[in-house]
Amino acid sequence: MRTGWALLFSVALVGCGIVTLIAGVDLDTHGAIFDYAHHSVQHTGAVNVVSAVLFDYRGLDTLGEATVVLATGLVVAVLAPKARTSMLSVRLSLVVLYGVALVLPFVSVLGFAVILFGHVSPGGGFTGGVVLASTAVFFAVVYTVGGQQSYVLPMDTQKRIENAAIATFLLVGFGGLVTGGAFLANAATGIPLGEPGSLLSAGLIPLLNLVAGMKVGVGLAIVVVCLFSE
Amino acid sequence: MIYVAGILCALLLAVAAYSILCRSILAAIVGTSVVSVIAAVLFVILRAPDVAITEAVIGAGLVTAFFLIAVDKTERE
Amino acid sequence: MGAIIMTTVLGLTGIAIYGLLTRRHLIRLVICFNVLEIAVLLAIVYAGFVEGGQAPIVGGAEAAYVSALPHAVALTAIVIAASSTALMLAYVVRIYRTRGSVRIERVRRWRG
Amino acid sequence: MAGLGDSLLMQQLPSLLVAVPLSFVPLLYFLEKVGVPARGAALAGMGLCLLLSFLPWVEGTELPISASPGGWGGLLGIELLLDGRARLFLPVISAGVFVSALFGTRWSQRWPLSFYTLVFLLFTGANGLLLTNDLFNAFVFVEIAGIATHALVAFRGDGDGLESAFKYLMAAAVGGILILWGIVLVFTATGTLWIPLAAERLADAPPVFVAGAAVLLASGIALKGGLVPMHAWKADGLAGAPSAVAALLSGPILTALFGFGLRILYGLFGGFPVMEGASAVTGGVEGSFGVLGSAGEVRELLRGMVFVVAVSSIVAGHVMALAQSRMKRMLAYSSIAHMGYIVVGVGAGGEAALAAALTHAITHAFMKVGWFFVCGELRRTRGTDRIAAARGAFREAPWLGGAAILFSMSLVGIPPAAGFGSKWVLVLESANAGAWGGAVAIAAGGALALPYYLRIVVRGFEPGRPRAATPVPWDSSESPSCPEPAAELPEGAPPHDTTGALGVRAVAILVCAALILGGFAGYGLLFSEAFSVATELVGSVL
Repeated sequence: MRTGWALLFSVALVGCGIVTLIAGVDLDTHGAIFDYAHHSVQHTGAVNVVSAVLFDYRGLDTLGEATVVLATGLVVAVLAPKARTSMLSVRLSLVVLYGVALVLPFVSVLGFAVILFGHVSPGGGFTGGVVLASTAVFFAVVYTVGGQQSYVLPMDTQKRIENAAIATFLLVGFGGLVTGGAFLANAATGIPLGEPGSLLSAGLIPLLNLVAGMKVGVGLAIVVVCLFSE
Repeated sequence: MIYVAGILCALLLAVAAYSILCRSILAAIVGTSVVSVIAAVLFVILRAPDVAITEAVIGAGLVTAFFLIAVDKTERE
Repeated sequence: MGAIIMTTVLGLTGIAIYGLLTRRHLIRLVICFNVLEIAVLLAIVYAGFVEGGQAPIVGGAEAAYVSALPHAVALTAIVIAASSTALMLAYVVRIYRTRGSVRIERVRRWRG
Repeated sequence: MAGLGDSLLMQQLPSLLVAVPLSFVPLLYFLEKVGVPARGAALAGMGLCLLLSFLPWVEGTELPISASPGGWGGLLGIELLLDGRARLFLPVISAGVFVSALFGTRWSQRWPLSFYTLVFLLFTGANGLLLTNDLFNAFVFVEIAGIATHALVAFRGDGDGLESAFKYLMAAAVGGILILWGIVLVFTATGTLWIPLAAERLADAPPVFVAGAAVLLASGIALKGGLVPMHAWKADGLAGAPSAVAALLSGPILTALFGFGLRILYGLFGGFPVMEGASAVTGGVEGSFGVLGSAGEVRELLRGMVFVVAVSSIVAGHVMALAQSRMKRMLAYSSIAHMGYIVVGVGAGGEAALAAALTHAITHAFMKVGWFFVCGELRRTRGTDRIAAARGAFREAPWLGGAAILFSMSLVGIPPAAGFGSKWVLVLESANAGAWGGAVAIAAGGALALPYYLRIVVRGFEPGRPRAATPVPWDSSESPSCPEPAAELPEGAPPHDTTGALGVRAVAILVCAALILGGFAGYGLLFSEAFSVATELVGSVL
């Protein structure tokens, strides 16, 4: 009975959507979107337009997003019991342990590379941060099976990094407010934009990328470790 | 390219339906992971490399890990 | 291309909503939420698609680019949804600890 | 004060109103490392934010103040716009957050840092939601506020709190996705996220598309606000929350959500036209049978739906509230009904009804916050929020009883309380605008509400104590079939502190009571301010 109604409802919903589509909605309104690609290099110095939008044009969204990750980490940490009760119930073979140990350094380097080259190639703070967080998953899975956690950064250090990262983000914002006339201003503060496409270009964007990367990486690592220790 | 997209979309729908309807919760989790990967490939076709990378890393990697941990900590049915 | 993507988006939405209405396993509900979110992401990214456009990495030559704004929006939405998922799962695990089940009918206390 | 009007501070006030509460998040952490107690620092920070929120009222301030983080303006970046609507609501949000933080002693004693950090995140989200003029940015702030709120609901860490939090989270997440869907539709149709430009371009968009976006956005906001078809989660979501948090949710968060809804309604979709003659409900039904042609017909249809939602919210909210045996659930259902009142005022169209709705949003915030505080006090002394357990509580603490009577009178709409003014004007103006159904529902709502408040007050002044004199730590005896594992209290934390802190809590309650009385005395002033805001909103459309 319930299933039937749910099915009916879902089909009706999708039907409404398809009718809307057939009703002759011209989906080709893309020309109306502001053409960031032909202005971003001049405005921000970033070759990766997505980075320019994320960290310069719409910096407040990114700050908000980092805040969401911080809140998540905070809540999960509050929810998790202080004492470690159980780890994963899976036993890992020696091959997996050593294999992960071999891969780990490369994954970490990849994470930092993705973060630092965020303004010139696909990727950026968030993606790289998640790659870094996944190293935390590896650590937690591989090296804490016995219940010891010595290889993972202590929770206190993680929180310190997280708060320092968001404080840096805000300081950059307030700096822009004082020198550039707008919160989170980049080029307007007078910082040199550099040669587009090089590592040290795009003004404050690489710094914000790094900060966001640390923030997201550490934040999600906290979430993972806390989920593990539930 | 449009055929590739069509096939991927059909696959996406099929896997999504499977992951919601199947009995095993582990199969469902693997299913969402596959949904994320297919979506990431679609993002590449839509010329959104940043979104594709992020979706692959988060959707197929991290969120799947979250799900697996959660299932491991609760009952499996 | 538009018709294919939009049909997929609508189909995914329908599947996810059906799941949200019928499934009784809490983790399954979270999975439905994730599928719903992927559908929205596809719609967002498609909103900036230009037939024959290049990926928004400026490479010197004057060319038509796919719009970058929806990509940035999608990235933000992905991270937010991942955070929400992590939170939901943390609650599910805690609910399992206190109530001993992850099925809605056995977890619910309050009615009316 | 000369020169303040065009100083950097005033120009960048919208950015600051978002950034300052947020900067207290890391600041509290580092201050605690240095040894500064989190509670003191947090209350100081909230005082600062309260001060900032009153700055737009300084003489000579020219509204609207527009600021753009990044300095790119609305088209390229994000615009934060402080208009009359935001100026009216900002102090309400800040004051609500401040008194709730003042009142929330028990939970803040357990985890002071986390508690106040989350409150600041909620503050940031609410302020940002009110100020932002960008669709996606609004979604981000909705999510920040949402995560902070259900985290606070889960704060108690026991089964009830978690169940509430999970329900709240599911509702918030699905509501967020609905809002995001609406945003995607608007973006697909217009190619911009900047609300003024999107509104301009929506005029040429196909009406079906506009209607779809409006329905999605409206249902997302209604789900988050708990209007009728999507109200099921709300009572459960509030019932398990600590009282201070329940107050935060029904005061500041609902106010911010209402402010955002107004911006969407008037900024994006052009508002409701003033009604002509026929009743709105029948107009809506007729509209739905005809072919959706002009944008005006779409609006009429939407208005019909809005009235159905509002009236059923009022009726269902009050009837369900009557049936409850616990105060928090009762108050949650009463909130649903009051959201219905506000929506009637908005839907009726015209400046006066809208102004009445604005004032009712403000007064409702304070009276509901106050009632939740009373409820928290009862819970502290009695250990539960069951109505039956309140027997004799007001006899022991007459000041509490007096406050409860005042808040009840305000919620029902009896004269010497602010709720009377806003409700009276709401009824008059809705009837004036032709929304007879809505006006009758509001008037009847008061009659429905009277018995359940009266019940508590009478019970409170009865002599004697309830049979279970010893307070139960966590009232989880609802269904004996599922035994609750021992509530996990961290070592050293009393289940509820019967010592100290009463002074601060009493101050928080009395502040609310004073605001309610002051709101009655100064209702004319409040209404005239709201009227100018309403005129601005309606005028911005034409």
